[in-house]
Amino acid sequence: MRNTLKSVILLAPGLGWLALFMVIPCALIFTYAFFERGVYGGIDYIFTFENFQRAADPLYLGIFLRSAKIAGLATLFAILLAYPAAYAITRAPQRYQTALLIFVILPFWSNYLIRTYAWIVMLNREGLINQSLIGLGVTSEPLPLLYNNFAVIVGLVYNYTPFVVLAIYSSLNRINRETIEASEDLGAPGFTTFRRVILPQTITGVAAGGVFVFVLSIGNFITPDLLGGGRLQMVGNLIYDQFLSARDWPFGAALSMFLIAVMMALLFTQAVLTNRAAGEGRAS
Amino acid sequence: MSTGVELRNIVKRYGTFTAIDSVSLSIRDNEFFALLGPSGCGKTTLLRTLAGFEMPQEGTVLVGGQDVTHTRPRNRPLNLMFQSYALFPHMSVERNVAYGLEMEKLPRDEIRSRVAEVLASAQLTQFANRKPDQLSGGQRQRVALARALVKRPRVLLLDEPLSALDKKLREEMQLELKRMQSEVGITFLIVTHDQEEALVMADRIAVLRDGRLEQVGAPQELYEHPSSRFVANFIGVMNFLDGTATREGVEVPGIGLLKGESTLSGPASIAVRPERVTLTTEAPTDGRNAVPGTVEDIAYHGIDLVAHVRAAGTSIAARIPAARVGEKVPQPGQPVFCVWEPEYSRVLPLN
Amino acid sequence: MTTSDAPRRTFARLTASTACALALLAGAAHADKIVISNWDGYMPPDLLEKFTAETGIEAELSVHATNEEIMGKVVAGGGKGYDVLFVSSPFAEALHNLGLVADIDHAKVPNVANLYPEATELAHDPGNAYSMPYAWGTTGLCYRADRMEEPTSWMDLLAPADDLKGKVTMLSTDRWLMGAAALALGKSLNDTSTGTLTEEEELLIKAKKDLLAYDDSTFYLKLVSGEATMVQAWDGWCNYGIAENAEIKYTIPKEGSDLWVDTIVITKASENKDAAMKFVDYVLGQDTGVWVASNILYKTPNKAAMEALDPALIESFPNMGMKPEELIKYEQLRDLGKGQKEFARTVTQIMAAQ
Amino acid sequence: MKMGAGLKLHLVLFYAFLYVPILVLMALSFNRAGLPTVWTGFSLEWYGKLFTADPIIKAARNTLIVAVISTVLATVIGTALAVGVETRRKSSALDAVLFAPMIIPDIVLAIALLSFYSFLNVTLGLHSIILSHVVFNIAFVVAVVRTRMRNFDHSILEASADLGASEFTTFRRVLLPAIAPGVIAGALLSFTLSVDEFIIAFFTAGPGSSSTTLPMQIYAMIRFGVTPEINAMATIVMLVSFTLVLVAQRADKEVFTR
Repeated sequence: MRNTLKSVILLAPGLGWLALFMVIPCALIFTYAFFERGVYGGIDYIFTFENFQRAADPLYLGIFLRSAKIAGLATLFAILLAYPAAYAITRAPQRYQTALLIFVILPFWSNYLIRTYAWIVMLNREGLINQSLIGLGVTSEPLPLLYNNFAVIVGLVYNYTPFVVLAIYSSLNRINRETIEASEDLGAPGFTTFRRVILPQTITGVAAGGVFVFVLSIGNFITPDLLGGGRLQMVGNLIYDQFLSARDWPFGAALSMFLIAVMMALLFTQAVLTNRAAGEGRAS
Repeated sequence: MSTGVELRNIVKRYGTFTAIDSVSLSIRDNEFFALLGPSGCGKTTLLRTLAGFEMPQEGTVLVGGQDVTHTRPRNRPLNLMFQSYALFPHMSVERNVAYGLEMEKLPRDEIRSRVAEVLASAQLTQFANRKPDQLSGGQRQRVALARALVKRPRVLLLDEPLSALDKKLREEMQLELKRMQSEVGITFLIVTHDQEEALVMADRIAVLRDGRLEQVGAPQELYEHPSSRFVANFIGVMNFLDGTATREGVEVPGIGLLKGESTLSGPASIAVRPERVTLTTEAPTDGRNAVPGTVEDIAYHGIDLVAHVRAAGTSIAARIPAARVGEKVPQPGQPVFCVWEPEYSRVLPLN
Repeated sequence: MTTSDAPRRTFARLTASTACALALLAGAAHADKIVISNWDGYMPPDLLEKFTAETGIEAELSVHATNEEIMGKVVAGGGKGYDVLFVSSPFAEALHNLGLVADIDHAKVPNVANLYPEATELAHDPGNAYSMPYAWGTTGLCYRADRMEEPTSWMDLLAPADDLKGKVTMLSTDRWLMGAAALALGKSLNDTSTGTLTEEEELLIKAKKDLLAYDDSTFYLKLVSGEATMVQAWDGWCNYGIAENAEIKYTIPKEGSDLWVDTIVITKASENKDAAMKFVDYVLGQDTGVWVASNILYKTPNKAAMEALDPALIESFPNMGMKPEELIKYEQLRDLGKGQKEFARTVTQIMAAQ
Repeated sequence: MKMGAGLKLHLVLFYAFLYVPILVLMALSFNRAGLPTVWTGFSLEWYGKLFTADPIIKAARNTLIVAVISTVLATVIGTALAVGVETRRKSSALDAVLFAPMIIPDIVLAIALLSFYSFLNVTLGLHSIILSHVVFNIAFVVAVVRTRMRNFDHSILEASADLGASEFTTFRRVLLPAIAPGVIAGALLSFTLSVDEFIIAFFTAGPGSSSTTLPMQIYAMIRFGVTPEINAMATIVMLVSFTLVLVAQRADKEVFTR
């Protein structure tokens, strides 16, 4: 009885909010997926599965896969960049750690569009990077750094890495230092200690940060729009275009449901793996 | 003596698993009582049921004669010292200790003086402003104890309070706890899997096995008169020889009748403590029990030696006090007789 | 006495502030205020102030980045809260077909007389029943005359010479992107037959390899900075580049152009239609027209205004001098209706091609 | 513990990666031509323009209002939700609902919310943006706080109850301080995301400039090429947040050293 009451008090505002401002509105939109696009862009209430059949078209599946690849690469680079940085911060003297963390997050209190735009300035033919490379004699012709997958990935990594640093830092920080010393004591070389002792204990932080980057990347449309030169479409752009350019809400809704299903599956896999890792941790 | 705590027919099930199987127990006021058993026997569950963190499916919990079965933990006149100590990491030692008194809404002055008093008696005064992570294990343990004791509960529940400490500190703390208990005059109920700890500290011990009560009694009673092979084995070391019980003792195949007081019949064991066994080179003729065998090895323990003798297809341990070592030290390989008075035999059911 | 008064005063203050808060929540439902949504910077910054000063009607500006955004918003919200929208003609047409825009009462917009006769016969809305043209023009090639010869054909963009590879951009808005291919192939801009779409698709996928980017917002800056040498551009927007660098020129390829028309519509949901019409009338006035054209550097279909323009302006921005009879011969983009689905798929195909 | 030379180098390069683009923008904000690519001389012109650009100032104010209120609401509601979820039996359905706001494409949520508000005849304005931002902010607060909750010793909650504290007191005096770093991190994350959010804000904003937020304004502006005022604004935003953080750190060392 009393536990139920406590649960209700804690859960009701949040779940109520999500029900009212997410579940109901989205349910409304998702029903459109079963109807036809009106001639001028509205909804014709004629029941159909056509939108789902269209979503299974190799064209759209291909975009899904490519988005997953780009988001995956962005995630990978973000982790590769963030992990050593987070690790270095945990090894810095205690009194500097907070400052170091704040400096990681500080740039992100400006604005996403501005930060993305900054990379246009950095990467274009006359930009700082090309100028420096030419100045150093690395290349004589400016390299095409902008308006391609590379630029998109750089943009995504730039915008999301700080959050990965925070996630990994907090999991590194919770490690019992003695387990590291124990490993060293048992004769493990530095990298082995990292691989077999530190990494497994921080894998939940890595997973949390990684999923964050992946999820925000795959649905992103501003970065591919600005840095990809409109050249490649990620699934975020595709859905955006269906709702706005093509004014095909039913098809947009069908694509969204598909994307959500894929990501849900992904998140559950992560949750299961994390729980298993945590379970092993407890058992040992 | 009045009854401090009484448990009546407590049953606690998790799904199909029965953690506590109809346990009844009464603990007297000012008693130092131990719940002893191997891990997973349900002793912690029983303790948490008393504290109010577990709700039993059946049974009644009485404290000082009052039914508290459905009382919230915070309203029970008992306090729990957690195995992990559960110190609030963000509060200083002083704040941790004051917390419970603040919950009672006591005047600030009283809180201050009671905290100071308990910190002084736990020798923690100099650490009052430290955070738990700046303390050693022993200090943390004392903070946890002080935090519970400052509330002056009717009963203090201790969940494996010494398990995180090293052996020497543990032994010191055992005596310390015992002293403190007699000083403050509070009922202590301790949960432990360490039989030595229970024997040293407790006035009475309840041995639990698979959610059932095996035996309750004073340490000496449990040691000298275990009611089951499980209790005999769990407390101290015991030699067993299996056979068939008769009125005079136990018929052991290949050896014959070993005498002892017996109320059983059918398959049974005859048990004897190693310190009751003496080794002789010749068979006794005075009616004492004797089992022939060969010395396997001798272990030196400082205050005594333990000889393991292979006899009747099993191994019999015999303790030889160091004071007697000078006379005749048996050598490995030497044929000997394990000899004891029939009054030290215990006849126990096989299982 | 003072003590007994105090609570009452507090109470009065509380009710007053609650009422204020409620009024805030209820939003600005003033009777005499209109809300206009336009592209940022697409009308002179003090236009609204002047309008209010002249008519006493309060007006507020809301900005949208693209036709698509404001369209999505108006469709989802029924246009509530907006009185006047600036959108391109195919979108005006779709809004009309969806029943979201109001008919314009010409009696309340006397300045409609200022329009060129050609501007009252536009294909999407002959007679200006529901939309008034605000600006119009062509889509062509904007290029750096100091770095290349004048381009003559759309194929110069779609299959650029070697030294132009990677230095050209096309508009990313789908209709104009496809339009370049349609014009190059001699097809109608509104043809959504499968054969045409396939041809256009092949041509554009091939062209994609040589592009720097698809860009419909910063292409003129790419010319100024030298990143690009030639871009597909709306004439008025090319003028922003010309203003920065006189070596930038605008030309219409021999295959022609579309006639794009940015229009003003009044939402059906508007609660102040009379005020909205007054605003439309105000924008169509001669003085306003002159001042719009010379500030945003787009041609307006406002005859009275265009004829009163400073000739120096036309000299600096030659495309400002194009005559309506030249413009009207180009085909207008129309809402694609049923053809939109297939069209959208083709665009996706092109965008997704590697 | 010591930091190896390799790690140190990585950290330096990492900060360079984070800051060089922003420093370049800052430098450009003083560029007379205002062009992103060519330096044409020092000028404060763009700062002048920025401070006289009414819409930008107004939009910045609106953004701050939205971000602060939605962060406060989401932090309170989200923390309660995280605690509620973590102290009861695991439920996949519940997890799915909590993940959902993070993975529903912005545009879908945006159009869904606008359709919903318009169906209910809700007047749009800053309040409708706030209501909408709370949705995804809750999800991120919950995610961060739950991670924190999974790694702390739950017996301290029982200890508190055992010592006589009510559930509310336990929540306020033991649980909340113990998960405070998670709550603060969640709040910072929501604030950051809310300040940046554009699509949902655009669709749920009321008509007119009274509910235009900065990202909406910037997005509309960069369609015409980035105007150099934006560089100036980025510079100011950076300097302001930098100062705020320094002041806050001085004022309350506790919060940051915990």
